[in-house]
Amino acid sequence: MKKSSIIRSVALGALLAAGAIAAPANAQDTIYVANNAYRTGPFSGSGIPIGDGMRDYFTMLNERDGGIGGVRINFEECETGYDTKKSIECYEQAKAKNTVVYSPWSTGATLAAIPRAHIDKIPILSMAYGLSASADGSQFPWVFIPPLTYWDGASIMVRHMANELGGMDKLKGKKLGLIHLDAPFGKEPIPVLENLAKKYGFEVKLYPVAAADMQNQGSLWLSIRRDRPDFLYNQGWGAMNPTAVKEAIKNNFPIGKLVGVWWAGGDDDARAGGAEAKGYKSLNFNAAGTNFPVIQDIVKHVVEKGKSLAPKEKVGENLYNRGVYNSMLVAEAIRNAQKLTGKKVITGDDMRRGLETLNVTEARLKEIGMEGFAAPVKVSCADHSGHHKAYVAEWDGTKWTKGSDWMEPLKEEVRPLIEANAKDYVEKAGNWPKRTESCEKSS
Amino acid sequence: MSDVAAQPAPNLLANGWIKAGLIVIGLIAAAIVGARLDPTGTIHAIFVDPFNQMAQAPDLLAQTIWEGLVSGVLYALIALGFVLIFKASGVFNFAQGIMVVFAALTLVGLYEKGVPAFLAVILTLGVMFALAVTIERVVLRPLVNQPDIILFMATFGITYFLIGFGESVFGGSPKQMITDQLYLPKGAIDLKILGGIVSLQKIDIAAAIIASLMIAVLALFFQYTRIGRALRAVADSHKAALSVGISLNQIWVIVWFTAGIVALITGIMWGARSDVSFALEIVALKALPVLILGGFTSIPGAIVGGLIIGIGEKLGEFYWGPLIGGGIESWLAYFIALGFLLFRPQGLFGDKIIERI
Amino acid sequence: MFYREAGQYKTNYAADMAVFPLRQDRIGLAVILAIALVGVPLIGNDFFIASVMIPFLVFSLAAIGLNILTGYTGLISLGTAAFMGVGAYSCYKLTTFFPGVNIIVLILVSGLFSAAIGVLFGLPSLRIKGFYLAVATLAAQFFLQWAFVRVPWLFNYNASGAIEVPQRTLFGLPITGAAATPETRYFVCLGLVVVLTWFASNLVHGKLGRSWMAVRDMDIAAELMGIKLLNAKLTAFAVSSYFAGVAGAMMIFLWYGGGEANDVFTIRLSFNILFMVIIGGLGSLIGSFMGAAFIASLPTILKFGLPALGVPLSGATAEHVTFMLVGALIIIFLILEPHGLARLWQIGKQKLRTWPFPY
Amino acid sequence: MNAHTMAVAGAPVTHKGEVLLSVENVSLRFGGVKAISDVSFDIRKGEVRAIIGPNGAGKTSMLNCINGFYHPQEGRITYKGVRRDRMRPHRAAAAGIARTFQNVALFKGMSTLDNIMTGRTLKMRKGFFWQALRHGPAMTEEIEHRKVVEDIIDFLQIQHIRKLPVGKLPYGLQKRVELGRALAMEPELLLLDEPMAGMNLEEKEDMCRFILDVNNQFGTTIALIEHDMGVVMDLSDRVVVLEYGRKIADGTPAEVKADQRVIDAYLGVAH
Repeated sequence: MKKSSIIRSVALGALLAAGAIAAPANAQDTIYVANNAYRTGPFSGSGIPIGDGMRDYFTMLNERDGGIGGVRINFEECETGYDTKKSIECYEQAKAKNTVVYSPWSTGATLAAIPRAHIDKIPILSMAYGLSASADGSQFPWVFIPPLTYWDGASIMVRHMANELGGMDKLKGKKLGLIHLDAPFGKEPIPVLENLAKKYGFEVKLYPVAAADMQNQGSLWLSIRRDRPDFLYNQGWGAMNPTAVKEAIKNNFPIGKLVGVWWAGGDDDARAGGAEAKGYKSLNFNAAGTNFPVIQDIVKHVVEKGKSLAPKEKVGENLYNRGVYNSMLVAEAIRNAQKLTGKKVITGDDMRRGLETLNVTEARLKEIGMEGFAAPVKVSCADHSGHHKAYVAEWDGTKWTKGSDWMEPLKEEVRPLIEANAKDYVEKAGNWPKRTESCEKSS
Repeated sequence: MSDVAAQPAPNLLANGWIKAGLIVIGLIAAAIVGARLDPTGTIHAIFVDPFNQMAQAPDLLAQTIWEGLVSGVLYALIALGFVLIFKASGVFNFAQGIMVVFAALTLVGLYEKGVPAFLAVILTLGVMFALAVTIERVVLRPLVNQPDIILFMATFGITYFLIGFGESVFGGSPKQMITDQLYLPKGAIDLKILGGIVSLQKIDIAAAIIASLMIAVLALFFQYTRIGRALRAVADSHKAALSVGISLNQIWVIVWFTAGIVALITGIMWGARSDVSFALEIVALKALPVLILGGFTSIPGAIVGGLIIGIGEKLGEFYWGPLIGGGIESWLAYFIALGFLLFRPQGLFGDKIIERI
Repeated sequence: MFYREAGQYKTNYAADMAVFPLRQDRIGLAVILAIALVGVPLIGNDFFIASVMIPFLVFSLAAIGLNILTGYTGLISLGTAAFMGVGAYSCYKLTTFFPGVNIIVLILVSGLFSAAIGVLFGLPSLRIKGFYLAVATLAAQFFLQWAFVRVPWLFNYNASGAIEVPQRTLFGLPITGAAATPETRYFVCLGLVVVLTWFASNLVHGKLGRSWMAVRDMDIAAELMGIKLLNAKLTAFAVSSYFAGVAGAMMIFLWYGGGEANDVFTIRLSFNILFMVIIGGLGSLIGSFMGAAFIASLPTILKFGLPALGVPLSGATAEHVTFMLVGALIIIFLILEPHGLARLWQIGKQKLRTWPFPY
Repeated sequence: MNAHTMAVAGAPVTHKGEVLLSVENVSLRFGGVKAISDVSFDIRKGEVRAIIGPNGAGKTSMLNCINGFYHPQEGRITYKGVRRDRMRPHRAAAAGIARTFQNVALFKGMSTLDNIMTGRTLKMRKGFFWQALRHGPAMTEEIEHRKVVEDIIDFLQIQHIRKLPVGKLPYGLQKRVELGRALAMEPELLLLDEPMAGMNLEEKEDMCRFILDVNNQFGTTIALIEHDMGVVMDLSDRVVVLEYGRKIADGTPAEVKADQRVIDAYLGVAH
C-alpha cells in the first residue's frame, strides 16, 4: 500500500497545482512585466548578470519612485534555462497573466513567440537579438528590436574594420573570419557579411562551433591559424566566448583583432583570458561601470538594502548594465504609453503604442541618470529597430572601456535586406495577419 | 525446399580484418582512379587535396595531431572514470560527466570561499568520498542485482540531482580554474620545426604527464594491492568475489571514490583549458565513442580509444570538415567509433564474444 | 472488491484476445477518454491545455515510439530526438511542396521519412548490442542535429534558420499556425495520439509484437523460431521512428508553432524520452503515458504550480529544486519499483481486486 | 487429442529407414579448442535418436551445428538431401528443425500463450497493415493459430498457466512450455537438449510420455541429449555416444550399453 499511496499523493498534488495555475493573481494597481531569464544551464554565465540588471532596475524604480507614473511594476522572472520548450511555457504564463510586454531573451524563444504574439496581441521586446527581419514594423507590428539588429552589428563590424585599416577602400583583399555558434543565432550575420564582402571585395571565412563543442574549439582555431584572417568577428554566447578568448591567446592570434558581438562582451568572457586578454574587443551599445547616477541609485536603493541577487562587485559589469538598459527601454515605453493613453494601468496594446513612439532623447537620458550610458533611441511605426549606433568596447585587463566612437550601421545595406526578409517570412507563413493597428500621429 | 544456395563458399570474409583490409584497399583504389579522372572536382578535394595540405604545411599537421592528442588524453580521462566503475560494478555510469563538473566546481567554489588552494583540493577529495559513500548507500545498495539498464537509469537520476545541487550551491556562472594557485604551468613552448611553429601549451603537456602518471598509478594499484586484487575479482564475477569474502559495498565505495579522483583531475585539466561550467557536461559525452572503441572494461582501451578519437576528429575536422561546411567534429567521433565497431563489435581491446546457449 | 473479474467469461478467442479483456478496464478507458475529450477542454484554461496537456500528448507518442524499440525489442536508443526532428523537418518540406494537402495527412506522412532514416541508422543493430548500440544511435543524434543546421534546404533557406509553421485548416478551422486555439490543437493531438496508440497496441499484441519481444528476451532462441533478427529489429526501428517522427511533427506544428527547431531536438530531449520510457515501464504502452506525465508535465506543474499555491519558489531556485527533485524521484522510483509506474499501477489494481482482504 | 495437430503430421511415417539428416566428418573449433572432431552419424526419419556422453563431450555443440547456430569448420551436414552446414538458424527453422535448450531459453517477459504463439510465426502470413488494424484477416489468422496453440496447451496439460509470464514458472513447467513452443512449429526434426534435466521423477515420467506421444502420434523425428541412462534406454531407437568431441559408439541402446569404451567413459577408466 505504501508505494501506491505515494503515487496517489503525487497525483493529487499535481492536480491541485494544475488547478492553481489557472488563477492569474494580477492585482489591478500594478503593471505586470514578464521577463524570461536563464540562471541555469550552459548559458547561465551570460544569463545571470543580465537577469540581475533587469530585475534591479525595476526594483529601483519601485523603491525610489513607487513604480512608474505611480503604478508599481510587478516584475516577474520566468526561468528558461535557455531552453525553447521552457520559454514557450513561460510565454503561455506571461499571456495568462496579461503581461504588457514579453522579453524572450533568446533567439529561439523569440522565433517561437513571434507568430503567437500577433494573435495574442502581446508586444515582444527583443533587445538587439531575435529575428532581424522583425525590424519591419509594417509586417511585425508586435515585435520590437531596438536599438539595432544583428545585421546592423555585422555592418558595424565591417565599418570598424575599415576604420582600423584606414578607409572602406582598404577592405579589398582582406579576410574576415566569423566564429559563430552553429545555430540560427550564430548564423544571423552571414547574409549581411556576404553582401558587404561582395561589395567591398573582402573575403568571409566561416568557423561554426557546435553547441556541444563550445568548450572544445581546438580544431577550429587551427583552421584560423591556417587561414590567417585579418579580423575575427565572434557571434558567440555562453561558454563559447571565454573559450574563444583563451584559444585566441593560445594560438597567438592578435587579440585586438578579435571583436565579439555585443553578447560576447561579458566581463567573465574577457577575464578568462587573464592579463593577455587586454585589448579584446566587443561591440556595445551601453556603457560599463558604476559611474552613472542610475547605477548609483540602484546601488543605493537595491543592492545596499540587500534586495539584489547580484553581488556588489558584479554591479556595473557590462552585461549587468545591458540588463539595466533593457529595463530602461521597457520602463520608458510604459511611461510613454501612460502619457499617450492617459491611463495608469496600461494594456498590451497600449504598450505597443508606447513602444512604437518610443523616443529616448539625450535630454531624457540625462533625466533618468543615463547620460553617456547609452545613445538616444527612437523607434517608429515602420522601423521597429531604429538601427542605432554602437561602439567598440575594449577590455583593459580589468574592465570594459570605450574603444571607439559611436558608429552608425550601414543602414542602406541592412534595411532593404530586412524588408525583403520580412516579406519572405510573411509569405512563407501564409495567412499572416495584415497590419491593422494604426500608427500614432505623434510619431 | 530447394537449398542450392546454401552451398558453402570459402568464407574469407568472415574475418573482420580481411574484410576491413579489402574495403580500405578498394576505397584507395577507387580514390586513385577517381582522382586521375577528375583532377579538380570533388574526388580530388576529398582524396588528394587534404594530403597535399598536410605535405605543404607539416607544422600545421603536427599541431593538429598534438591538439588531437591532448583532447584525446582528456577524453580518455573521462572514459577512464566510466571504465573503473563499469569494471567493478557493471554500472554504466552516465554521471561521470557531471562528476567532473561537480568536482571542479567544488574545488573552485571552496577556493572562492577563502579556503587555501591545496586545502581546497583535499576538501574536494573529501566531498568526492562523501559522494561515493552516499551513492553506494542510497543508490547502489538498494538496487543491487537489478538489470543493467535500471542502474544506468539511476545514474541519470544522480546526474540530474547533481546538476540541481551543484547549481544551487555554486551558482550557474562559469568559474575560472585556479591554475596559478595549484602551480600548474602557464604559457606555451613554441617549437620552430617543420618550416613553421608548433606551439605546445605547457598545461597540455602537464595534462598528458599527469594522465600518464595516473594511469600508471592505477595499474600498479590494480596489480599489486589487496584492494586491487579484490577489484579485479569483483570485475570477473560478483558472486565468486562475494563467496571468497570480499565486501562488495566496500569495493563500490572505493571504485566510485577513485572515479571521483579521476573526475577531479579531469575537471582541473579541462577547466584550465577553458573554464569550469556546466557546459562541460556535454563534452563528457565524447567519452562514449572512446569507450566503444576501447571496450567498456579495458583501461588501455580507454587510453588508445581516446587518442584515436581525439586525433581522428581533429584531423577530420581540420582537413575534411570545410568540404561540407565544417562543424563535423560534433558527430565525427561517433562515426569513427561506429566504423570500428562494425568490424570489431567487442571494441578494440574486448575479447571476442562467443555466444553460448 | 472493486476490481473483480469473477463472472466475466470469455466464450470465444476473439474476446479473450482483446486488449482490455476486463469490463472494468474498458470502463476505465472510456472514462479517461471522456475526461480527455470533454473534461479537460471544459475545466482547463489555455495555459493548462497549451503547456501541460499538449506536451503530455506529444511526449506520450514519442515515448510509445521509443518503448517499441527499447521496451519491446530491447534496443536502447539515444537518438529519439533526432528522429523526431526528421519528422518535423519532413513535415515542413511537405507543407512547402503540397500546400493543398491537409496538414494531418502531411503529419502522418512525415513519419514515413523518419522511419526510413530510422531503418538506416538501425542497420548496425544486427552486429552491435546493448550499450554499444546506444552509442551508435548517438551518431544519428549528433549527425542529424548537425544536418538540421547545415542543410539550408531543410528550412527553405530561411535567413533565421527557423521552421515557420503556416496556417492550415481543417473544416475551415485553423489547426496550425498562431491563429489555432489551444483547444483545437489539443483535439487534433488527442485524435492523432489515440489512433496511433491503437495501432501500436494492435502491433504489439500481434505477430510482430511477439517477434519483437522474442528478440528482446532471447535473440538466439528467437532466431531458432524462424524469426529473422534483422527484419524484426529493422521493423522495430521503422515503427519506432515513425512514431517519433509523427511526434516531432506534432511538436513543431501543433505545440511550438514554429521556431528554431534544431535547438529543440537535442540530446537532452532524447534522454528525457528515455527517462519517460523507463520510469513509465519498459514494454508497456500505458507506462509510456505515465512516464510522459511524470517527466514532462511534473516539472512544469512544479514550476508554475508551486508559486501559484503560495510556495515561495521562483526562478533559478525552482529550476534547481526541480532538477534535484526529478533526479531524486527517478532514483526513488527505481528503488521502489524498477519495472516502472506501469507495474505500480498493476500492483495497485491487484490490491483493489482483493480489497479489503490481504489476499 | 485434437484433430488439428493430428492432421498436420498425420502422414504415414512409420518406416524408420530413410535418412533425414546426416552428419559427416564434422569438426568444430573455438579458437584453439576443438569442441567436435571428425564426428559422423545419421538420423533416420521417425526415429528417436539419443546423443549421450559425459559433460563437455560436445553434445550441445553438435545440436548447435545441426540447427545452424554454429558453423563447423570441416565436414558436411546434409538435411533431406541438401547440404546445409552454413545456413542461418532461421533457415533451419523454416526447413522444419525445432529445438529446446539445456538451460531453458524461453522469452521470459512473455506469457505462456505468447511464447507458444511465437512458434507459429513462420506460419502466419498476414502483412503489417492488417496487423496494425487487428481486424479482418489478421484477426482471423490470429484466432486460427490460437486454436492450434490451445491444442498444444491441452496436450501438454498447461492450461492453468496460459496467461502467466513464463519467467516466474517453476523449472519443470518452463521445460514443458519450451517443448510446446517447439511443437508449435510443427517440426519434422525436433532437437531436445536435456529435456529432463533438473526434474523430479514424476515430471520426468510426464516428459517421457510427451516425447513418446509426439514421436508416435505425429511421427516427428527426435534427436535427444539426455544424461539419465534409464530414460535414454527406454525412449531411443538408436544412440550415439560422444566423448571429448569424438564419437566412441553408435548403435541400438543394447549395443551401446555393452560397448567397453562407453562403459570406460562413464566409469572414468583411464585410457
